[in-house]
Order: sequence, then structure tokens, then C-alpha cells
Amino acid sequence: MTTLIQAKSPIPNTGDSMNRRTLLLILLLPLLVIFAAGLGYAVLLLPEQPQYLPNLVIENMDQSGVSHPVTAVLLNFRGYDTLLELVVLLLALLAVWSLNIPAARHKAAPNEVLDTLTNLLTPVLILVTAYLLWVGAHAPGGAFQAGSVLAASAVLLLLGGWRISVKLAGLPLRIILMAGPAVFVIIAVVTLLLEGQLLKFPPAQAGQFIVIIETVATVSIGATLAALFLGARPTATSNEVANEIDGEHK
Amino acid sequence: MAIQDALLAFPWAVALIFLPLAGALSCFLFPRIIRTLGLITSFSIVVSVVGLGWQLLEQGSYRHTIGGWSPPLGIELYADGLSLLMLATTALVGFAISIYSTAYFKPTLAVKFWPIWMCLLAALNALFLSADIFNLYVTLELLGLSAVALTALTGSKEAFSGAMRYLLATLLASLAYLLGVALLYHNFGSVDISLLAAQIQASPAVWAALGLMAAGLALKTALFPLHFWLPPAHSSAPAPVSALLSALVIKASFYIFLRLWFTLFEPVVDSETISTLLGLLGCAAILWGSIQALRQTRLKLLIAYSTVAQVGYLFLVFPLSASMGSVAWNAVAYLIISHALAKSAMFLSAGNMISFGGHDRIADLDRVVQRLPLTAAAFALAGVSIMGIPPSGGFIGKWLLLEAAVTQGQWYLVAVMIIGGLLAAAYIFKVIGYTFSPAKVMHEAQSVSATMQWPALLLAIGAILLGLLYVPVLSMLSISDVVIASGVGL
Amino acid sequence: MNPANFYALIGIGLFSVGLLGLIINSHLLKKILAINIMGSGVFLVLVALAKRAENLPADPVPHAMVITGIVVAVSATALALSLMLRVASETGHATLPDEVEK
Amino acid sequence: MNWNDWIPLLVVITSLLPGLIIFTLAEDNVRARVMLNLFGAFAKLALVGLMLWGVYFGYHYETRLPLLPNSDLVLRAGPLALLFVTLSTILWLVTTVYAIGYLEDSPHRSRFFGFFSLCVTATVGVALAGNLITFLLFYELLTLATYPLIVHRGTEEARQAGKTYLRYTISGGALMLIGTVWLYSLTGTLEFTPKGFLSNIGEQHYPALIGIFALLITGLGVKAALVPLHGWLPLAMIAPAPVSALLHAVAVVKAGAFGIVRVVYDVFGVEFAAGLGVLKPLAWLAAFTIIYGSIRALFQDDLKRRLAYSTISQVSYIALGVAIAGPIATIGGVVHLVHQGLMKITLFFCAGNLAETLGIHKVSEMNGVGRRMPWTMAAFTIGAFGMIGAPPVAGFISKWYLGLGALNNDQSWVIFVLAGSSLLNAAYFLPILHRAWFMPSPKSWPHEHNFGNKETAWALLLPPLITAAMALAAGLLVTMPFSPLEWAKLISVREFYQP
Repeated sequence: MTTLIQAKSPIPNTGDSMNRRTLLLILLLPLLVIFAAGLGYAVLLLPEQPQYLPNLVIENMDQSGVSHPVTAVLLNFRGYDTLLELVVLLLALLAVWSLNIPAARHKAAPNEVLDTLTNLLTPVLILVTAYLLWVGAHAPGGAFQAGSVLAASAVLLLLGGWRISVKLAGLPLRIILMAGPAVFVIIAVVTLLLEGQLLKFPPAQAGQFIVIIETVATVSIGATLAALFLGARPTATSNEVANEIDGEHK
Repeated sequence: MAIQDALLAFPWAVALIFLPLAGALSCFLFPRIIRTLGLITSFSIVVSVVGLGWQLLEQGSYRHTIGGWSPPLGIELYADGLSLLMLATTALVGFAISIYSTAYFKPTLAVKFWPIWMCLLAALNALFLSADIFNLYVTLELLGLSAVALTALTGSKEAFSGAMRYLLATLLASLAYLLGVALLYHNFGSVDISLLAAQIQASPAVWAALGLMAAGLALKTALFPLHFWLPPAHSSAPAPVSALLSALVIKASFYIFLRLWFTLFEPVVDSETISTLLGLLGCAAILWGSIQALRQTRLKLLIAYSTVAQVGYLFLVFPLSASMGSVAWNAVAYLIISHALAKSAMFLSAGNMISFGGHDRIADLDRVVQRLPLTAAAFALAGVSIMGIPPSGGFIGKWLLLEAAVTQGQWYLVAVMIIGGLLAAAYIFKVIGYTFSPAKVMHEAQSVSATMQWPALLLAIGAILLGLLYVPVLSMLSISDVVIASGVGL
Repeated sequence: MNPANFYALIGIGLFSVGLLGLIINSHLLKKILAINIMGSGVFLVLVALAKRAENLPADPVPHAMVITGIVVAVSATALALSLMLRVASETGHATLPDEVEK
Repeated sequence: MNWNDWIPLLVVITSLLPGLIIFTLAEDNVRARVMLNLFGAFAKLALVGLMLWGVYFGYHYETRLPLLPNSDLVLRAGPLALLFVTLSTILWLVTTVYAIGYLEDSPHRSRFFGFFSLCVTATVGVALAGNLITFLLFYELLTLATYPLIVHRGTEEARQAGKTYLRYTISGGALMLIGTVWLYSLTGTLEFTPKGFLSNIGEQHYPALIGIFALLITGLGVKAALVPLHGWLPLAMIAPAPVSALLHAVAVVKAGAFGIVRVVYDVFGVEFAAGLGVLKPLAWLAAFTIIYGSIRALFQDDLKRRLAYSTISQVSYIALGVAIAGPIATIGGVVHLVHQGLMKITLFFCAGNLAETLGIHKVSEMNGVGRRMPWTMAAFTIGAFGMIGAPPVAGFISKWYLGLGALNNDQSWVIFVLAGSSLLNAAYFLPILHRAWFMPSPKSWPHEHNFGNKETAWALLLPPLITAAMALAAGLLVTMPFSPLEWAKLISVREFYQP
């Protein structure tokens, strides 16, 4: 955020540009009102809530391996969407890393309040993570919620000046980050080989499959979100990686 | 025989999605051997497409129910002639771009490029195999984000601004699309295309969804006047990225547009007004894009505007599909593939010229013909297809469109297509003319490796050969299990 | 009007307001916020309409879709913010170059 | 497998393949390049000879490959096609020899000869095309293959000339494309058929057919350099002499003229076209072009430009012969396709020799050149007399048949055009001959190259002598079987006016 604040204010607030904006606003507003009214009209005229699909979800719950319908949809019925979505998250990180954002230069100032808070909250947050993960099987919760909380604790640590150690910043970090999508992909392929269909969990083992996916995904999601917060690629810079590649060619 | 049966039963379609996914993850994990991994993945995609093509020719269209849950509960993969054609184009162009990229990217950039490129391939393949409008949304996002990330890869000021504009446009488009999905879902309780198509009928929600989705997809396809993001993004990206953006990425959203229009919304959009409107926008795109291309002094901007113009041709299918369904349909399929091959060849050769001379000022393209004959040939052959001169894929596409337009007496479309062709000739020969002449400004020439010259040339030759392969391409396209009202096979 | 429709209309409103904000603001941060507001609008429509009928349980499918959508939105926002930082550090201000056609 | 089905394709390939291989050759690999060129040319000649013999005795040669729905890529060797193919093949061989001598030691020869071969490939394809779409395909290929030859020198002037050339030809191609698509949408076929394939079309479509005719003739007229579509031709003179020779005698200009013959006879059918009333305007246009080109030629001092305007004038004889619409005039027009080619290529070779040997580019520099280069100027003289229409050179035969045909069809005005054109031809060629043979030579030539005690290089001298001899032979031996005239009569009987 520092860069942003340092950046000059967006557009010099001369009367000219304000006028242009106002003009645009006056021009657009009626159009937009019509647009919104049209959409609203369409929403209000929607027919009765279709029941076929929700009923189908409920009928098949006992085969899904979990007892909460949203989790069942997310990880079993439409698990393929979720797999792709984990890839999207990892991709966002790859993209952010490729931008070469400069690492924050100044260390966080020693701050007793923050330190205490971190010490107190981190264990609690990890506990909450575990709870959310577990509860997802039969109540609102699950990998994303849990992963977000885990990321929050990591962010708290990062704010307190904690950085991942150089030893872990290379391959180990990459493994953690990609574990979620990777395990999902592996399970997809395994089920394809076993059952002939992608992500077809045998009803008896469906629960276990989902637990494995969710647990690994929680860690990956947490790590990915925290890394996104950080922006810059931690220590093992792409230059070092590039040197490794150079080695390959020499 | 047993091997043959096993190969026929192999889920090639699934491989098409999961190979690049695995490729992306392993590229991320093992940067040391990133080029090898990338090339292997790219090649395995080509093999899988061949497998899928064989499967489809033998057994007709292909479905794979994911998780064993058939729609509407689960998601289904679906492949027919059109998807096969798109997948094949992706695989071929993608493979050529992969080969080119091994030489193009310096190691620092290669580490960033390959995993994202593999994600993009996975997104494209998943998109072409999807039959579920929400799943399409996820693939669209995967595609959009990876495309934006690749655009920014050069790290120049223009690239960041271009990528930013592109990102905002693509996010806006995705959200419009998603709102459309929401409306359709709450109206019919399903997101599966064929289930939706079976029960769709005109209602305010359907109209709203149609408008939102069409606008979103047109924005992603860069249909005039929603093309504003394309020239800066496509011209500032690294050459192989420009190639894949112009050749593949915009085609993906157009593919969804086609699918939705001709299957999902078929009964609703029977009115002439909207299709004429799309046709008019297409015409405007052809003229505007061509004129802008002609005005450019930088090679990559010229090619980018040419893409704007070529997108216009694709949208002419809508006014022409009314009574000449199959002809217009074949035409648009042909245009998609030949543009993909030709435009990627063009961007790759532009990349060579830039690596060679260090700039892309058209007037200073110093005797490229003499020094980079392969690249010059690639550019010229690709140009032949873009201009629509026989024999080339572009010509067949244009011929079929013209045939449909003349038969229906839509003379304004004929005029626009002809003028567009002439303008295309003007801007392409503007470049070629300078490649023969000595430049005013001399420059230090860099050598360009064969790894970067041949992919461009082979793609261009592909665009030309396509002009002689009408029969096989059409037999591929006609694999389908849905025949809709106007006789269009989908 | 039942509450579901009410919230859905709010969602439509958010979507429209976000669209307006996206167009008239030139600062990139505001544009990104606007996109997020639009996203929230869409999610609201999706979830709100999942329980339109009083006597039926909520439809779980849109909920799952929204979770997917949120993750996608988070990813996109992260990328957008990072890009904005780079645009700002390269050009000196967090806006897009004004002219659209060159 | 029937070999006869593949010979037309082989004829096309015998120049396509060498051309493609030549592109890949290194610049200094002269021997391989010459071998490839000559091999291709002789192979083509042998195949064409075989087909000439075969067609004479009624064999049928046709290659058919799928291209578009309902329209194949068809290469068919009928008598008319063979006439043009034979001309192109022989002149290609001669011009190749000439170009090897002409371009000795100049840069980018691989590129030049590559496109040169492509150019011939396209011409042969145009000749053999069995339907309009195949014709269009090769016609456009011709446009593209010629462009690099015109801008070969890479100067700004050459670039501008190339630009003008493309402006004309690509626009012409686009008009032809519309005409072709339109025709296809009306008839569902594009197959060249003796007497045309339009006679079954309802009368309500006649206005459309007139439009189609106008589009096709305009598209073809660009290459055939019908006034006012001729603007590119004088500019294209910037190209090296062998290119000009080929452009004027066989490739581009003739492809346009040949296309007009095809459209009138095999698409519309001459009677049907006459019934539509589209031939009269074509005849007037051709007549106007003949006179206009001659008058413009009169005022050119640049030798090659004078010859270019002369081409504009002479090629329209073909269109005129077709538009008069009678068997005899048709023979005159078709045979002029060959005669003009032989004579004009001779003249261009000679002009090239003058430029290359003595640096002479202008008519006013030609004083006494006949004594310095007697053989070259002898060939030039034969060509010039042919152009004027003096017996016994071949040009006389064409004009004779044209005039006879016009009288037969009660179009006596044509006689005045022919006579006027002959006078004008005399007016711009005879002064050149007078200068060359009877004026005293200057002390030094503008830019003389030293060829020892020889007049000029053999590779430069031989080709014009050969073509001049052929032009003379075509005039003297008209009654021999396989003479151009006899073959034109065969075409007339078998294709155009078959019972």
C-alpha cells in the first residue's frame, strides 16, 4: 500500500475533469436506472423456485460422504468446479509473483500490543481453523472458510514482522502452495482409474476423500492467501530460480 | 485389437484438461526443467486431441459425467465436432507457441511464463469441453486471469497498463456473464446447457440473461465498440503471448457465444433485429479495425487492430444464419481456425522481426525479406489468409460467408466483406512493401534462431493448407448429436 | 414483497452502482472496489433467490456457486491490486492512460 | 490409376516444385538453380507436348481435387488451355535462359527465380483451370507471385510501383470474387462448359447476369490492361527486363485476356452473351483501348514505356476478337494470344539487351544502334513489323482474321480501328527502326559493358533471336498442322462452335 500512498493523487482535480465526470454521470445515470429497473423487473417476474435440483441434492446426500448440502455440492456433486477454483487461486499467486512487486522495505516497528495480540491470537485462530474444517462436514464451514482464518493468522504474523525462513521459501513453500490443487488432481486421476469416472467417490469412502482434500486444501488456501497478501515472492527470488535454470543449460 | 479398443475407450477429453493442469503444477514445482516439462505437456495435448478426434469419428459425440452425477446435479464434459475443432486448433497453435517460447523467453521470464501458460491451456481445453454454464464461468475466469498475467510479463509501462485495462474489462465481462447465469439458474433450476435448452422460453429473466451474457462475451471477444482493451494489451504483451491471445483466448469467449446463441437461446433469439444488430457491429468492427490497422506505424499494433477487424467477420454469422444456417456455420468455423493459425503466425513473425531489429516501426523494417526469409514468408503467407485470397483457410471462410450473403441478398454485408478484404490487403502489403526496401535508419541486427522462425512459418503454411482441406475439416465439424431448427449441427 | 426478492433487488442495485463507479472513476483502486461491489451484487442475487419460497429449504447449489465465486473474486482482486501497484510505480499515478484509441 | 488424370497437375507442379526448392538454395548456388529451372522447363515442355498430341487425337486430360462444396479444383487440358500452356511453357524456357544471363551477379537471385517459377505456375494454372473458382485461385496467386518481382529492386520507386500494381489487381480480384460468388449463388456450378452454362437461367435474372459480366470483365480487365484499368502497367516497367517480358507476353496481361475469352465463351457462351447485349460494350472498350494505347505509345521516349503502351493496345485485339462474336474473329483473337506473346517478348528482350549492353533506355539514344548490335536490332525489327501487321510476320495473320471476322459479322467499323491502329503502330515503331539503322551512331554509348568482340552475352542474344524466328515462322508456316493458327481453328471448331 505504501506505493499507492506515495503515488500522486490520481487526476489533478481541476474544474475541467470534474465537469467531464459530472457530465458523464448525468449522461449515464438515466441509462443505468433503466438498466437496473429492467434487471429488477426480470428478477421480480422469475417463476416459482425450481425444486427439482434441491430435491435431487437431498436425495443423494447419503451417497455424498458429508451431511451438509453445500459441502456436498462443493466437494462432491460439483467438485470439478472446486478443483478449477483452487487452480484459479494458485494461478493468482503465480500471476502476482510474476509481477515482481518489490518487497516491503521497512520492517514493522516493534510493537508490544501487536506482539501480544499475535501470541494470543495465533493459537486460537489455528484452533478455529481446525474447527471450521471439521464442522464443514455437517454445518456451514469447510476448507475455504478454514483456509481464510488460517491466512488471517499468517497475516497477523506477517504484520508482526515474521517472515518465512529462507530454507523453507523454496521447494517446501511451493509444495505447500500447490498441495491443495495437486491432491485434488491426483484424487481425480485415481478415481478415474478406479471407477472410470473423474472424481467419482465410492459412497463408502467419499467422506475420507473429502476430508483429505479439504485438509490439504485448507493449508494451501491459507498459505496462498497469505502469500497474496505479501505480494512479493519470498526470498527465493525468481532470479535465483532462474540461476538454477541457467545451470540446466550450461 | 485390444489395444485399439482400449485407446478408443480412453478418456482423451479428461486427459486434455488434466495434462496441462499437471503440467502447470509440475512446472511450478520443478523450475529447473521447466521447458522440458512445458514441451512434453504441449506435445501430449496434441496426442490427446488426435485420440479424441479418432474417438469422435468412430463413436460420435462424447460425454463424460464427472463424479458419476449426471446433470443437473453434476457436471458433464461434452465434446462434439465444434469442440474438437477448437481443441485441435488450441493444441496445434499451442504446441507451436510452446516451441517458439523455449527460445523466446530468457530464464527469468521462462520461470514465470510456463506455469501460467499451462494454466491457460488447461483453461482453454476445459472451456471447450464444458457443457455447464457455471463451469464455463470458472474456466472463463481461469482463462482471463492467466491471460492478464501473461500480458504483463514484459514488465514495461505499456504492458502493465494494457494488462490492467484488460483485467478490468475481463472481470466486468465475467460478472455480467455470471449474473446471467444466476438469472437462468433461478429461472430453470439448472446450469446444464442441454437441460436449459430443453425448457427455455422467452421471459424477462431470459432476455436479461441473454443481454448480460452476450454483452459480457462480446466484451471478452472484443467486438466493436467493446474492443478498446484489445490493442494495448495485445500489442504490449510478449510476442508468443500476443499470438495466443489473438489466436486462442478471444476465440474461447466467442465459442461460448456461439454455443449459447445456437443451442441455449435458439428459440428466443429468432428475431431478426438482434442478429442484424450483431451483424452491424461486426461490419463496424471490420471497417474500423481495418482502417485503424492501416493507420498504425507499429507492427504489433497493426496486427492487433487487424484482430479487431477479423473478430467482426465472426459476428457476421448471426445475420447470415437465418436461412443459410449450415453455410454460415461452416464459414465461421473456418474463419476461427484460419484466423487462429494466421494471426499467431503473424505475431510470432512480428516477434522475430522485433528480436532481429530491436523495434517494430514498420517503415524501418530493414530488408527483412533478405535476412529473415522464413519469417518474411510466414508473415506473407499468414497475410494471404487474413486477406482472404485463395488458396487459404481465410478464403474459404470468406467465400462461404459471401455465398450466404449473396444468396440472401444481404448486399451490405458483401460490400463490407469486400472492402474489409481490400483494407486488409492494404495494411498487410504496407508491411511487406517495406520488408523489401532498405530502411532509413540502420540498426544492429540480432540473429534469430530457427526455433523461433519455423513455428511461425509452419503455422502460416497451416493457414494456407487449410484452404485445401475443406472436406476433412467439415467432416470433423459435422460430428454432433443435436440438430437444431435451422439445420445447424451443433 | 418477500425478503428474497428484496435482497435480490439490492443485489441488482449493487451491481448497477458498481458498474457506474467502474465507469466514472479513474483511480484504479476505486475501479477495483467497484468491480468488487458488482461482484457482491451478483452473489447477493444468487444467494437471496435460493430461498424464494417460504416453505422450502434453501437451495444449496447457489451457495456452493457463491463460495466458488468468492474465491475467484479474491484471486482476481489480489491480482488487480498487485497490477495496480505496478502501474502506479511505473507511471507515477494509479490511473490508466487516458486515450483509448491511439 | 489413370495417368491422364494427373498430367495437368504434374504440369503445374513442374514449375511449382522447382520454384519452392529454389527459395531454399543459397545465393551462390548458381548451378543447382539453373539445373532446377531447366529441368522444370523441359519436363513441362515434354508433358505439354504429350498433351498436345493427345488432345489432337481426342484424349481427355483432367485433374479433379476437392476444394469447396460443389466446386472442385479442376485442371483440364482442352485445346484452348493447351494453346496458352504451350505458349507459357516455351516462353518460360526462353525467358529463364535470358534471365540467367540478365541477372548474372545481381543480388537475390534465388528469390527472383523462385517467384519467377511461381509466376509461371500461376499462369499455367490459369490456363488449365477447368472452372471459375480454380481460375480465380490461380489468378490471385499470379497477383501475389508477381508483386515481389515488381518490387525486386527494393527502391522507393519500385515499392510505389508495386503498391499501384496491387491496388489495381487486388481490387480487380475482389470484383471478380463478388462476380464469382454471385454467379455461383444463381447457378450452383462454376464449371467451364462449351457454349456456357447459363442458357437455362430464367429471364428475371438477366439484369443480375449483366452485373456479373461487368464485375468479371472489370476484374479481368485490370490485368488485361483495358483502358481505364491500365494505370499499373507502365509503372510496372520498373521491374527487371525479363519480368517485363514475361509480364507482357505471357503472365499477367495475357492471363487477363485469356480470362475474358473464358468468361465469354465458357461461362456465358458467346451467343448468350451477345443476346444479353454485353459484347457490344466490350468491343467498344477494346477498340478504344487499342487506339488509346497506340496514341500514348507515340509520345513515350522511354523505350520500355513505349512498349508498355503498345502492349495495352495489342492485348485488346484479343478482347476485340472475342467481342466481335463470330468464328473467324475468334480465331483471330485467340491466335493473337500467341502471336502477340512471341512478338512482344522479342521486343522486350531486345530492349533489355540495349539497356544491359549499352545503357540505352530511351528511344532518343538509339541512333545507329543497329550497327553496334545488328542481331538484336534484327530481332527487334521483326517484332516491330509484326506489331504493325506487315506480312509475313505473325501479327499480320491475326489482323487479317480479325478484319475478316468483323466483315462477316457486319461490324465494318472494326476495320477502321485495325487500320488506324496499324498506322499508329507504324508511327511509333518505324522512327525507332529508322534511328537504329539509318542514323549515325554517337561517339559513346550511355553506359557500355564490355563483352569482348561479341555483340552481347549469348544468353541475352539467343532468346530474342529464337522468339523472333518463331514469330516469323508462325506467320510463314500458317498452314502446317500444330501451327498457332491451325490450333486456333481447332479450338474454334471443338470448343466454341462445336456442332
